[in-house]
Amino acid sequence: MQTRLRMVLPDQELLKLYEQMFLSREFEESCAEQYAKGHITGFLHLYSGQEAVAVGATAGLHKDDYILSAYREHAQAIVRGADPKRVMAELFGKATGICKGKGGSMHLFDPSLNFMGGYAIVGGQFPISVGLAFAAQYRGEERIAACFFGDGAVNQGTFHESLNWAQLWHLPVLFVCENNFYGIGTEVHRSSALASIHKRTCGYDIPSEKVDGMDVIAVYKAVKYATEKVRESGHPYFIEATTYRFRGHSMADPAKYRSAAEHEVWKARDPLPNYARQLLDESIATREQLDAIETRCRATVEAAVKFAEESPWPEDSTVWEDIYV
Amino acid sequence: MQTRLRMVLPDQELLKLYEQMFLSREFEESCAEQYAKGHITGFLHLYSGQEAVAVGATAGLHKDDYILSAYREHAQAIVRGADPKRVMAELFGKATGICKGKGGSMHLFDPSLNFMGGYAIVGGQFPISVGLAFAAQYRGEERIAACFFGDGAVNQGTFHESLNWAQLWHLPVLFVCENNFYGIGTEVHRSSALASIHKRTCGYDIPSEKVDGMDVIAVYKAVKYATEKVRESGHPYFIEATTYRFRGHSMADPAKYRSAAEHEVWKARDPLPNYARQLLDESIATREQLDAIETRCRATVEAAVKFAEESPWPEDSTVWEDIYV
Amino acid sequence: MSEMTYRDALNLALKEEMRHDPSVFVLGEDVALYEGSFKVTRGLLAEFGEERVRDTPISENTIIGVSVGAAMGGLRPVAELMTVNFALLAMDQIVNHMAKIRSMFGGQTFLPMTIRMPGGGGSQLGAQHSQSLETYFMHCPGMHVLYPATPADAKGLLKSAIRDNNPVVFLEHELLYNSKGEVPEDPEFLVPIGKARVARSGDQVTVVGYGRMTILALQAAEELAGEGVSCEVVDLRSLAPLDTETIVASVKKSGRVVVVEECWRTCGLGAEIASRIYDACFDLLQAPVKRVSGLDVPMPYSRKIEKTCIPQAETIRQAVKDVMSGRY
Amino acid sequence: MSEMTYRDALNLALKEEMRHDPSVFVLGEDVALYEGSFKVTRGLLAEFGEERVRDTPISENTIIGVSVGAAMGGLRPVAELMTVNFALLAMDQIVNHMAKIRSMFGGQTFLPMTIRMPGGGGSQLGAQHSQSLETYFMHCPGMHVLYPATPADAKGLLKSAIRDNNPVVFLEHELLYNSKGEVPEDPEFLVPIGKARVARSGDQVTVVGYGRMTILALQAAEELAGEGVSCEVVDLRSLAPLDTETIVASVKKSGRVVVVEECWRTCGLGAEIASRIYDACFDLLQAPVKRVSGLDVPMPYSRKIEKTCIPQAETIRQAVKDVMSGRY
Ligand SMILES: Cc1ncc(C[n+]2csc(CCOP(=O)(O)OP(=O)(O)O)c2C)c(N)n1
Ligand SMILES: Cc1ncc(C[n+]2csc(CCOP(=O)(O)OP(=O)(O)O)c2C)c(N)n1
Ligand SMILES: [Mg+2]
Ligand SMILES: [Mg+2]
Repeated sequence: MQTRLRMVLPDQELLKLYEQMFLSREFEESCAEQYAKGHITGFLHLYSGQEAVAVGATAGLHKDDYILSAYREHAQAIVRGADPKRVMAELFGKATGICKGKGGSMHLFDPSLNFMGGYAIVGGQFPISVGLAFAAQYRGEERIAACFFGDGAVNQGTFHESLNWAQLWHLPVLFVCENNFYGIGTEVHRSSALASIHKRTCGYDIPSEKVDGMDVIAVYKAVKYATEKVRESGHPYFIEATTYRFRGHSMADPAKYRSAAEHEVWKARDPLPNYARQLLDESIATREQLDAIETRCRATVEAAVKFAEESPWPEDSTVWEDIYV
Repeated sequence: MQTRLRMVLPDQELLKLYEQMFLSREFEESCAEQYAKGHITGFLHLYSGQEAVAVGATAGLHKDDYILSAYREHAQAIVRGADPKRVMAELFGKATGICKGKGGSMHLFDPSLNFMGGYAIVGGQFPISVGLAFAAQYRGEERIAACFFGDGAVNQGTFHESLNWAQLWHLPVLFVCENNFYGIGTEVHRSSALASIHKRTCGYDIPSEKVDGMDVIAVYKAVKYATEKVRESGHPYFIEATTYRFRGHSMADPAKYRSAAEHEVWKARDPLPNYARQLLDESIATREQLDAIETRCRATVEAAVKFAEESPWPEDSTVWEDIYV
Repeated sequence: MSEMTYRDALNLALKEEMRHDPSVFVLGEDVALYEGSFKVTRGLLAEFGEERVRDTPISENTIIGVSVGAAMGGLRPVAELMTVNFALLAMDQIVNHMAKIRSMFGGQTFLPMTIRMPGGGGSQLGAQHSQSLETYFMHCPGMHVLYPATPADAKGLLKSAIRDNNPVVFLEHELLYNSKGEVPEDPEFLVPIGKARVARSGDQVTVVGYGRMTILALQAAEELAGEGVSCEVVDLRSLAPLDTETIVASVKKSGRVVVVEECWRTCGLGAEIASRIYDACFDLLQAPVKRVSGLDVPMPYSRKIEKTCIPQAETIRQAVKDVMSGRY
Repeated sequence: MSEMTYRDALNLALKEEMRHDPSVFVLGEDVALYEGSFKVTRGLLAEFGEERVRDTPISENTIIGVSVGAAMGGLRPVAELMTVNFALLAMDQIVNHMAKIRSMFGGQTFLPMTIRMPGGGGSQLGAQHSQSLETYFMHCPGMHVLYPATPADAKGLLKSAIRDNNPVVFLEHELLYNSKGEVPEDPEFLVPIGKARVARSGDQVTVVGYGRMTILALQAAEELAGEGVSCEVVDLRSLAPLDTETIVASVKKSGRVVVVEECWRTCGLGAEIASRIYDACFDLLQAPVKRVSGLDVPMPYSRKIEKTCIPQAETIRQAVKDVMSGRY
């Protein structure tokens, strides 16, 4: 049962969600091209298919809430406001990159946006999120730390240690599991004894809920509700958003472990066309308006690529910089 | 409501439980003396008060089931059949010790008894127990790995990783939490978000149960039932035995964080006199029989001390031995 | 002999040892169905089945702890950590448990287990995925540490590791997987643990390397030969135990040494090797031992600057020239 | 100046810094109510309350991860790991995160955090509780590593660590807690990070030590003075950054060196120091640098044999004599 969109957000906001999802998708697909061309190197994990999670969740958070994620975090950074130019330049390894070319695809960071990083160690961001939430509480700030992670990450020791800790210390952490059903090639029921991930919080008394991660409005509403709970109670909350990545784990993965049939089912649930249809059906946008948004996004991504291409490489001497204060 | 003892075990077995508990207590109290005299050095964690757990649980296990524990494991080793002489010699650091003086109080080990070790890293024994259970299953052996640990250990990442793994791989692991309500000076509700520890297995779908760890028969019955379940299903099982240590965490700890009142309540539940009373009440033993048992235990411990005292120190050259095969 | 890649040589070693001994089993993240992140375990699930080729949850400390327990229980686990960087999540089981259990329990048990770990830098993976942690393992007594440079050694050393009754940390370089070489077909071909290999003979400078550093050292030596400088390249292969004898024999001949290490310079294994050389050859050395090392920095992502942080054939060549000319 | 123990000096440093800066807070297992396993945090809970003195669950990796996050969020965490051995459970957060975050995020953040870790051997705690892991921290760039030998340095260095904007690993020796010395009362007394201290002047042999090894080196030097041998004892204090200059200046005077390290010998910090000395003083050295090291074994429990595995004043004295007599 779908909500009528206008009951949830004003038109402009609803359109912004579409724009963010579209921009994310465009950005990722452009990354794939640039990787094929050899402009982007290293590991590249794309977000295509999961856009509704980052976009819906970010919309449900306040601007001064912290966001942390894993290595599949381009969209999360961009939706939070990171300049696509500087993100693309980072992926190219250029000096103008958001981390000066030191981080790459897996390590975006922008503290001015309270985007506190992409982490490449599965489970590494759990305790760091708890620490940021603690700092906020200690300093009397009204911030939440929103910690994004995958279904594969829930079996790391840090998951357990951090959930226990967050609840024990009454810290404002919002845990968001992006359950795309696979950790690389391992399906969730082959790595988790209890495959229904949101139920795993029972051992910590942390309230949790499952939401359709292909529905941007559902994610938005769930996160908004959850953050209200967190702000009210000062306790953590846990959301499992079920979703799907349309591509392999990284550019190196042809994803042979998934059936075409499974892929088709999820493709039919692609959040972009589905949400576009909703916007049209409820007359929130005309096709022309959506076209304009899409054109704008494409231009943004093209400009990002151009910027990255034309940017200078970092100097060799920079390897010694920014290690110590 | 107490069971009539004879419905549970034959008289000889019931008396053996008493003897094991008494021997454990005697052994520990003797260790305290030897520590005061400077014969035992390092960290010394005594088991006095918790005897019903090791004794009841060991009685419920088969001889070829593996047992692993933490650093408070003298009683567990001795009840399993380790020679008190060689255990005491180990604590003295003598060449005749059960680990040739290399291990000390925290690292008893006797593979001939399937006593697979005392571990001094809180949580270290979890995955090792899972691995032993896997080896048993792989080799088609009908063994369970019984893993003992404290209430403080349940917040380590390995707890989570191992419970998930044991259930996911359907391994015969019996987890036994000896909840003595304190990890050093930290009371369980100050370290665990969900202080009712056996409930923490809900996140792994592992069946669990709480048992009175001051009642040797209750522990025996719970473990016997649990091991039947494990053998039947091949899945893990979890027991929380509530108990109390009458001494500080180690010899260095005066345990000022506990009230005298609390201590009194638990002292009244001391498994030794209580079980003795049951044996007498149900006419399973006479006072004389119990006296004889007690005398025998005292003699055993005295002999152990004498043996340890008279044993030679290890040669310096042994430090290079037994590292590589 | 047949030509194959380093990856295929490792794969063959695994298959042969699994055929040879039913107590050998393989576990790790995505090693079964996915056939390994670097495809080293390709075909194993098909041949040996689910019981012996096991995908695990993402729980590195427990992967090692389970291996420790399984080894104590009579099996020969071959664990794969997807990359060496994740060994940092398992240092408790590696250092506090695996390396100590035999000794602290008075020799009453032993752990015939192997941990395979791909690693090294140069693939633009950033600071958390580009580490060379060989020194961490060498520093801790109680385990062997191997690092093959060639397909033949990859096969022969991995087989020796699996058959060895001690815990072995087996390091593989991600950039070597596609490198090719002749590999003996004999299923009893084993490379002994603890023996370095003189990969190239020469008498003016000794260059000590391991893993990918050996390959770079050989490239440098080849170029230097053209310039009239004769290098002996010693490929350590076994980092622990370290074959000091072979190194010293070479230095006694040459009197000059360059040690190449991919890891961070400070407290890297190069310092150890240098110290052992000084101890044995103090009066013979014509110049200080020169270390060519990974820079003491978290690895940057950008390929432009990443290159600066990792020894290159050119850096080694320059170092040899420095040592020859007495520049230091 | 007032005389106090190493323990009390650390305690005073914590109190002063907590008074000085409200963003400083302390966390760790049993640091609050129990006042620390070694009582270094005595009185903190009473003075600063539950918000700033926090007992944690037994979750070492998360203790460090929470500190990393808190530091990024504007606080100055001072974490205690009950002993350095448990740092092995936290290597992921220490090495993969703490040491890399500033660099891999392009310098956009910094981590003003300190991790205190009691450690060292000699208390009959067995293999899992007697490690000296200083080399692990030194090897990894991105953090400072401090190890005081005296109460004054304990206070002055801990204060500097807490005020420093870089992550600092602060090592304390369990056998030094009760040692006494004069400590400046000035709450602005700071010992600079990165500066070694000449703990005793002499000109025949340089003995380099740190932590408890400095104390043993001084004992040996005292005895040797009676035998007519003049030792200069350099107390490193700061292992990273390492004050190569002070070491080299001393060696230039003496021409002979003994380096004392409590850690395992192979790939221990002694090799690094030796290598740096060779690099700087190759032509001046009268004898190879002698390393006196912890033995490459898991520490045995029994006090009889444990002693064999740890450098003693007597071992150092003998090493100095060896270096003097050219025996090596
Ligand atoms: C500690 C650690 N172990 C293993 C890896 C390798 N690895 C990278 S991503 C991944 C799977 C993670 O799956 P999930 O958490 O579901 O995230 P997704 O990729 O689906 O977004 C693994 C095993 C890693 N980066 N870090
Ligand atoms: C990894 C690790 N962290 C900390 C310690 C120090 N330590 C020893 S025992 C202990 C408390 C454990 O409490 P619990 O598990 O309840 O066992 P109990 O002592 O009550 O038997 C702690 C924190 C340790 N040995 N290992
Ligand atoms: Mg996933
Ligand atoms: Mg307890």
